[in-house]
Amino acid sequence: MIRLTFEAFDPGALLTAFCQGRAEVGAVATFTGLARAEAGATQTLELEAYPGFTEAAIGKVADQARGRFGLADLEIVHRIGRIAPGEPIVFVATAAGHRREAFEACDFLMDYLKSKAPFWKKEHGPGGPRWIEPSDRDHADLQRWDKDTPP
Amino acid sequence: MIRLTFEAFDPGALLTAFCQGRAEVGAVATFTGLARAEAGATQTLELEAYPGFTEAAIGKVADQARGRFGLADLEIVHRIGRIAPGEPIVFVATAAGHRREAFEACDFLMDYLKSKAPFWKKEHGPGGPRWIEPSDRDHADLQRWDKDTPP
Amino acid sequence: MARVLLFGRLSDLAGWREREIESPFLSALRTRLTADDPVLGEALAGPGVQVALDQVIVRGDAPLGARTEVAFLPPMSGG
Amino acid sequence: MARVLLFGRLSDLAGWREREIESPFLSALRTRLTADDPVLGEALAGPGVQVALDQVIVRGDAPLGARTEVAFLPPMSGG
Repeated sequence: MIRLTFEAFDPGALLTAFCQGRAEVGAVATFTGLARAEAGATQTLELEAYPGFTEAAIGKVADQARGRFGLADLEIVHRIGRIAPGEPIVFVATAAGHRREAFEACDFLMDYLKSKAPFWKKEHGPGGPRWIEPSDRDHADLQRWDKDTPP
Repeated sequence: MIRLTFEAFDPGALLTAFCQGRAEVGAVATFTGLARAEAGATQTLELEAYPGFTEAAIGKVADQARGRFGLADLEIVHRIGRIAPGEPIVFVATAAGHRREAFEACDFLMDYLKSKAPFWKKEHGPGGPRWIEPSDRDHADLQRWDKDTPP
Repeated sequence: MARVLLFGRLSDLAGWREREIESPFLSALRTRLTADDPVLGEALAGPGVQVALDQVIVRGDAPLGARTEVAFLPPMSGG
Repeated sequence: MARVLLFGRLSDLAGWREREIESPFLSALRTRLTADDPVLGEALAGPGVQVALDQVIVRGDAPLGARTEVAFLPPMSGG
């Protein structure tokens, strides 16, 4: 399931639900991204999505992850709108037969979500609002997955 | 925090608590291992620990992970005793400034917990109880971390 | 009437997020937007800005239907 | 009296998990356990079986104090 939400969400509640009834799965990996205060530099983060387009783009990469890592299931919840420091921005859960696939799929999905997914990000700090572009590290992380991708 | 428990636990409740008040952290990775039914081959899993010794051994590796990956925090909860299919066996959470370190630390800790931690594992299946040794894959997974460990 | 959507810094720059504009082609729409607001027009043609028609990314010119949704997407930052 | 603990398959094999045994040395304790139960004695000397004295792994022989905890640990399986 892929979901965008303007409301604050609890990653723990999502994990509890995601683990229910999984007697044949074995491995569940999750990642939770929390808004950072950056020692006062960021007061609020604002994320914009393109409703429909953003979910569809994430859905395509989720399908890639399902196939590539043989996932039994996955869930992605992404916050949009204004997000206070310490609040969850993104939650990704992956379920697989073995932990390696669960970890790698979660990592792969996060690299995509953090650097390429159709979001536009603004930080509201003491110096006023500022649009953020993906970091060099985000791009480098994402390129790790390209070397063994079929052309 | 490292904890062994005879009681069933909810990984989601642990994640909720672990994410509280982390305005400066950014990245939380978790892994939850669930007991597999293996299509009826395993009815119950039984895990034995050596109280005190087991926590201390895990604690040493947790300290390595803290230093090696620069973790802000970590939590490990491991079930002992009899575990029914679908129930969580192990929960590991790691908090770091960037997702790469959080993922790698979680992966590293799980490789240790699954193959080397002081537990003894018995499966109670239709053919009676059977002691389990770590799989070749568990050993191979663990060796991934040795190549860049200082001697 | 095409429904024009601006995202990220583009809507901040333009001072609007959504507008109905009559235009038979994407190229004509760009000309019209540039005439109204040269700074926005330049930003829309800037590096990394993509255009989606009815949520599908297109390159170059394209005809616009009566109810086409035209979205201008600056470089995506990820979440 | 040393407090002897058996873990994993060793306790299944012996039919007990914990026993108080008087012995001045680990080697003497092994001899004693083997005399009582040769199958257990062989298993305790088997490949991969480690011994911890007061929760610290030791190799070879060692003296045992009046309240030393002696744990025989078969290969650890992980969780």
